[in-house]
Amino acid sequence: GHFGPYGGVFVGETLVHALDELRDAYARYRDDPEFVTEFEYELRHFVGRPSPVYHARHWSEQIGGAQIWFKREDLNHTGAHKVNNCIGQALLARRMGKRKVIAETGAGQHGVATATVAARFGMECKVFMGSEDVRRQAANVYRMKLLGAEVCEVDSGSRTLKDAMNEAMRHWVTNVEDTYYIIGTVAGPHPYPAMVRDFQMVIGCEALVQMPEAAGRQPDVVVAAVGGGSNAMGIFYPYLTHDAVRLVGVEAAGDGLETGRHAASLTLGTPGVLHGNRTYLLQDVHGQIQETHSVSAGLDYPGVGPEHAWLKDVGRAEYQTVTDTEALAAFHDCCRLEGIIPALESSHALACARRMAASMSPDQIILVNLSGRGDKDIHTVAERGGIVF
Amino acid sequence: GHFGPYGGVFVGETLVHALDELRDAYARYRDDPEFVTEFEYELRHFVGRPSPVYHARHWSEQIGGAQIWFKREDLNHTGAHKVNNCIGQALLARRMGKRKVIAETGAGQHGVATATVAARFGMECKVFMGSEDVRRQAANVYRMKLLGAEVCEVDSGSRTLKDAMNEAMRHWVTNVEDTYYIIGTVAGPHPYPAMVRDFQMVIGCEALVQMPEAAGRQPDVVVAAVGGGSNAMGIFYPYLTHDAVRLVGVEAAGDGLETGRHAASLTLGTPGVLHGNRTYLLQDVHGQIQETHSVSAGLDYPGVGPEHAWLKDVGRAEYQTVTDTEALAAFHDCCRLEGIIPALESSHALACARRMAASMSPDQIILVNLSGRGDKDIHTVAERGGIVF
Amino acid sequence: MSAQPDNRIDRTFAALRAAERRRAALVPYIAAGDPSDEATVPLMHALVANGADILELGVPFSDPSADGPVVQRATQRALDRGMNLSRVLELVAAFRRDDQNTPVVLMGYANPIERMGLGQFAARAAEAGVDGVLTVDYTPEESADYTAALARHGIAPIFLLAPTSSEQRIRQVAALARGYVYYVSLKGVTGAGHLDIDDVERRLTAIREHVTIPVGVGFGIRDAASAARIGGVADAVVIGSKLIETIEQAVADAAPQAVADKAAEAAGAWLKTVRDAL
Amino acid sequence: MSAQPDNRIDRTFAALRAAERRRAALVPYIAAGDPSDEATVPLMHALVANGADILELGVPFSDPSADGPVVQRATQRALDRGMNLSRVLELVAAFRRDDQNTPVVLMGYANPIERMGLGQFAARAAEAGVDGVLTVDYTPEESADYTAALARHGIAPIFLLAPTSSEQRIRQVAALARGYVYYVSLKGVTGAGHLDIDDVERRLTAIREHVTIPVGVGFGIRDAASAARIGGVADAVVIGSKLIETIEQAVADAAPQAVADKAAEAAGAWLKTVRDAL
Repeated sequence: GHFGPYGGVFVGETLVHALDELRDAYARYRDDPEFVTEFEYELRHFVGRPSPVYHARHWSEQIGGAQIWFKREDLNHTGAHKVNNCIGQALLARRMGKRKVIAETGAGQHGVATATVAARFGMECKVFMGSEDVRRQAANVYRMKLLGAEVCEVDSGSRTLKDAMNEAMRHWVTNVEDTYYIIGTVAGPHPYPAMVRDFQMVIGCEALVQMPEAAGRQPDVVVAAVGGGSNAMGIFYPYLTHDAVRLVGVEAAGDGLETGRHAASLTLGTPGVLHGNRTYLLQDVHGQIQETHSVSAGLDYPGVGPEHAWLKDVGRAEYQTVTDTEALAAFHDCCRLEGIIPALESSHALACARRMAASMSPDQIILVNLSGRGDKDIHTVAERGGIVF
Repeated sequence: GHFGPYGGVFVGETLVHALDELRDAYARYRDDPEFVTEFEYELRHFVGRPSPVYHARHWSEQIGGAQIWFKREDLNHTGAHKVNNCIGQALLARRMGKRKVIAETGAGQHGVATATVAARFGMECKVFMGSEDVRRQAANVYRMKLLGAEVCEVDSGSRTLKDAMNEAMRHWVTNVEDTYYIIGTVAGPHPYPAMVRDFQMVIGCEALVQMPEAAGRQPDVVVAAVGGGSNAMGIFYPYLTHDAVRLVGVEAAGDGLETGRHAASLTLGTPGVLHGNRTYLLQDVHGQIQETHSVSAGLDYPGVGPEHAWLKDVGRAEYQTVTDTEALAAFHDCCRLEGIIPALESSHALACARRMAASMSPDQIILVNLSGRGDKDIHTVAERGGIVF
Repeated sequence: MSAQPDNRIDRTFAALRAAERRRAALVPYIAAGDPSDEATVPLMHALVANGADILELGVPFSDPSADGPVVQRATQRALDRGMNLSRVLELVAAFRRDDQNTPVVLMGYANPIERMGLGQFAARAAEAGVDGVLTVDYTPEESADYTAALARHGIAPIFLLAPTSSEQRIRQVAALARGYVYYVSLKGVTGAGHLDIDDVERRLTAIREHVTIPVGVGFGIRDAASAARIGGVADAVVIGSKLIETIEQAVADAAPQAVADKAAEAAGAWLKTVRDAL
Repeated sequence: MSAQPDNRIDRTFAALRAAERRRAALVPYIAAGDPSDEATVPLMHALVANGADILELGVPFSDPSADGPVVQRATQRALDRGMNLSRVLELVAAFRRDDQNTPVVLMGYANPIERMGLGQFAARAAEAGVDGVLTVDYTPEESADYTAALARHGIAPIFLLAPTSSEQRIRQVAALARGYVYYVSLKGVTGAGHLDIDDVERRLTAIREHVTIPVGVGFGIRDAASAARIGGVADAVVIGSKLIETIEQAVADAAPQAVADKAAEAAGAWLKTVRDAL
């Protein structure tokens, strides 16, 4: 359950048994042919996989450097990579005899993905969400309700993601016999980080096959945004053994690293323990977790998956940062030059790719994990531009 | 250019030359291997085709009759079948040397799809939209602008779709030398109805291959919603020669056929001439086109593609109707039981499938064209439920 | 088959050709029922009194996609007051009670005509005293039944030609058209476009290689001067949008009972300035 | 390795065991810095004066995911006023100036401790007079460095056990834990759960097969009666949420300068009722 010094199981004793159960179940089913077949069937028929790779020719030409390709996770059912993992965990929960799933959500994306798979598999679903987020993300709240999920408003603390996570954890402890907690990223106590990565690595496995077919060879660089880090681990993992491929994770620099208003845990954080694992954290001198900032709700997280922490330390992946402003510029480029509205999370990866491409040659290739579509973000972008609707 | 007595070219002389040009260009390129290859490449890498077929097992079990399958056009880039056609026409426009495209839009879906492909291919794009619709569909207006399109507000008449169409037509006449008009459905003057059908028939061609693979055989019934009718023609056309497969188009009965507030042109309309072709129309005794009503903006059209008119007359396809209330019930079923939020257009097809499935046997198969996702419709559904956000 | 010899349109053009000082026919367009049902017949008479040679009467249609904003506004106002094809025919009949000579041409869209039925429409139109019909969206290809029905009742089918019309197209129209042919700008919605008189003249020359009946021109005419320039090259000058705007302005603040008089007076006065310039 | 013989926790339990009338230890929990920094030490003394045998002092953490709403509110208030681990140690040292006997146990999360550094923390805690530490999210598997550091300074690592803890788990904890073991309900966030005394007794029996040090129980205790029932089966009774609520109510309308006194008075009075029932 460790990645070098990172990862592990840092939870109260009340959750240990549930995590043991989960670890055993996952070990049993991860290579079970029937499980794998069912997972792959759902990815194909429900999610719409494989997602294609796409040559952003127009944009690449404009930049005048490396060729930029996208891995189109935005085309997945529910609009992002999140659903891959939710399906895997829901199938596992079913095999474990759990008829109820819970999840926490900030902007609502993981909540919608969880509600979606719960509906698909006929499971009861509760999604914990801070009451402040409920107010700000009314459309996603309504989506979850349409999908039959109960949205549990959390009124404690700052009434946002962190409090929703705490509350989900509490609910899980109290109902652990019949309830499965679907964590949405490669964080949390073991086995979550490895399991979520495994469910997401279909992204990289597909790319490994698709890039030689579509582009003639593997990319020189693979770029992905990192909040918790599941889309990045999903595309990085199958490339880890391809030494010639540079792996670049992109953290949110928010208003700028120098302002303190950012979410760059790998770049400026220090190791610590949060949400069940040891990893890089943004924390103060007293070990209190700091508030983060990013225009992208999905990157607005003070920790990061422990495997990224390890990949950083051993140097197999490198981590760069992109400010809100740079991400928004890439967002607009992608809309106008490629006809794809990218998620603000993915826009961070795009901005980094643009920066790198400019100093590379036109026969080189950068593959960006376009982890999600940006329809969910257009209100945020509009607000930034002074537009209200 | 005719389907029996329907179709044809009913336009002012000022458009005749442009339509001749278009007809010739389409005749030249439709079977051109390079054109076909490029079209298919875009469908694969940009749109994300093939879209899967999906067994709605949960819902089928609950109904207890035929097995319902979905053709998942909701997974396409931009969220509906519309984009297939827009790509085909944009590629054609490029070959015709036209660097500008225009379109009209009501709820904004065809406008977004057109703006999307225009961005993709670096074309200038104007989308005509009634000022009343601009107000109601602010999010889609903003999407189009993000994609670089100019949204032209139309202040005449009822300030909705019809007026936007008139204005687009006028703009085309005035700028026909360098401008291509992307019509979004299987209506309009020849060659549009046949051409749009051809660009959409990838839906049915894929299903013909996928159903035997996934379900073991072809469906007994294919069901699709009909507004203008492009998603229905797209899935019907390849099945026309499969005599054993019943083809069912579903029109919007709105508040109920008896109320007069509906959009059932094939069911209650009479032949006439509108928007460049002869077809079934909802019109008064004086030949004025009537206002229509449907909870689904995409079905809220007083005409219908001329090929549907012909299929109805010759009996190869049958046309049923579904009320707003029935469509909404199917919408909610699909959300809650399958984890898929369907477009309200598609929900009409779903409701019809449910009705038919109930009296069929569990070893029979109904294939529904799930033409689009319903994220665009959740505000409408919420409003109906008395929820505002 | 040629139009019947006693068709008023043919007689009008013949008279103009035979006149000592040849001039183009003046063809004003108004929307039937605008500014009001009652105003239409007086307005028609006023136009004739002030020099109109032929009257074009717009038949309101709910979806006038070939019309510019001014004509659309006019036909929409008429529609809103309940105007329809049957009533237009009644208005023509009413006009005919006092005017047996001035040709009346209906201008509109196919659907109201089809709804009435081609045969019934042609019969009723002839009975009312209609002389020609210009149906914007009947292309020659789709016109066989339509022209046959009109011919049976001696009504001239009038067709459009545009700058983009091919020679083949001109021939096709030449074979079908009766009365006159209406040449429109490519900027071809009503009321739009700017006037390039040399270009118009070149086009008319090309058209006249095949079309033996008169050719009218109907765009870019905003005043007496432009009417005169067009009149120098065309057989007929059609005036629509500017006339409608004149009427609009005249009745803008009028009391209901004064509308018909004000419209007739203003339209007549303005038309006279055009006629005087021809 | 066993805890150093002079550990105050061991001495406290030894004294209770040796008493004529054996009773369970009373272990109140308060959050350091709540209701205020200045109130904490007086509050600790008041609790001791009213019968507390061991004091549990909560170390505020920004993400207290194992705490129920009452404890979370209390630690959040403390955080908002700037409480942190260093300051908690200073409070313990201040308490020790007047009380050399009552054991003090810190209860909190791993991250503030890791941030200070395990070695430094253990040294400073020992110097301040801390006797035991319960770190909620240090599982036995992840505790090697932590327990070694505490052991070097004679501080007892206190661990949790739950109804779902396996026999293997109980053995694992038995091998590591010093001072006492804290048995919590599966409804295991602080302040939650209802009391099934027979079930608790069965669990304690199973735990005691492997755990030789005292076993405390800390949930479902809302009043003197429930404390007495738990005290009948457990070696220690931990009381947290109800005590914090009592303090909250006492200081709700208090003037700032009166907060410390009101908190100490109310907490002491309530704790006395519990102690009297044991």
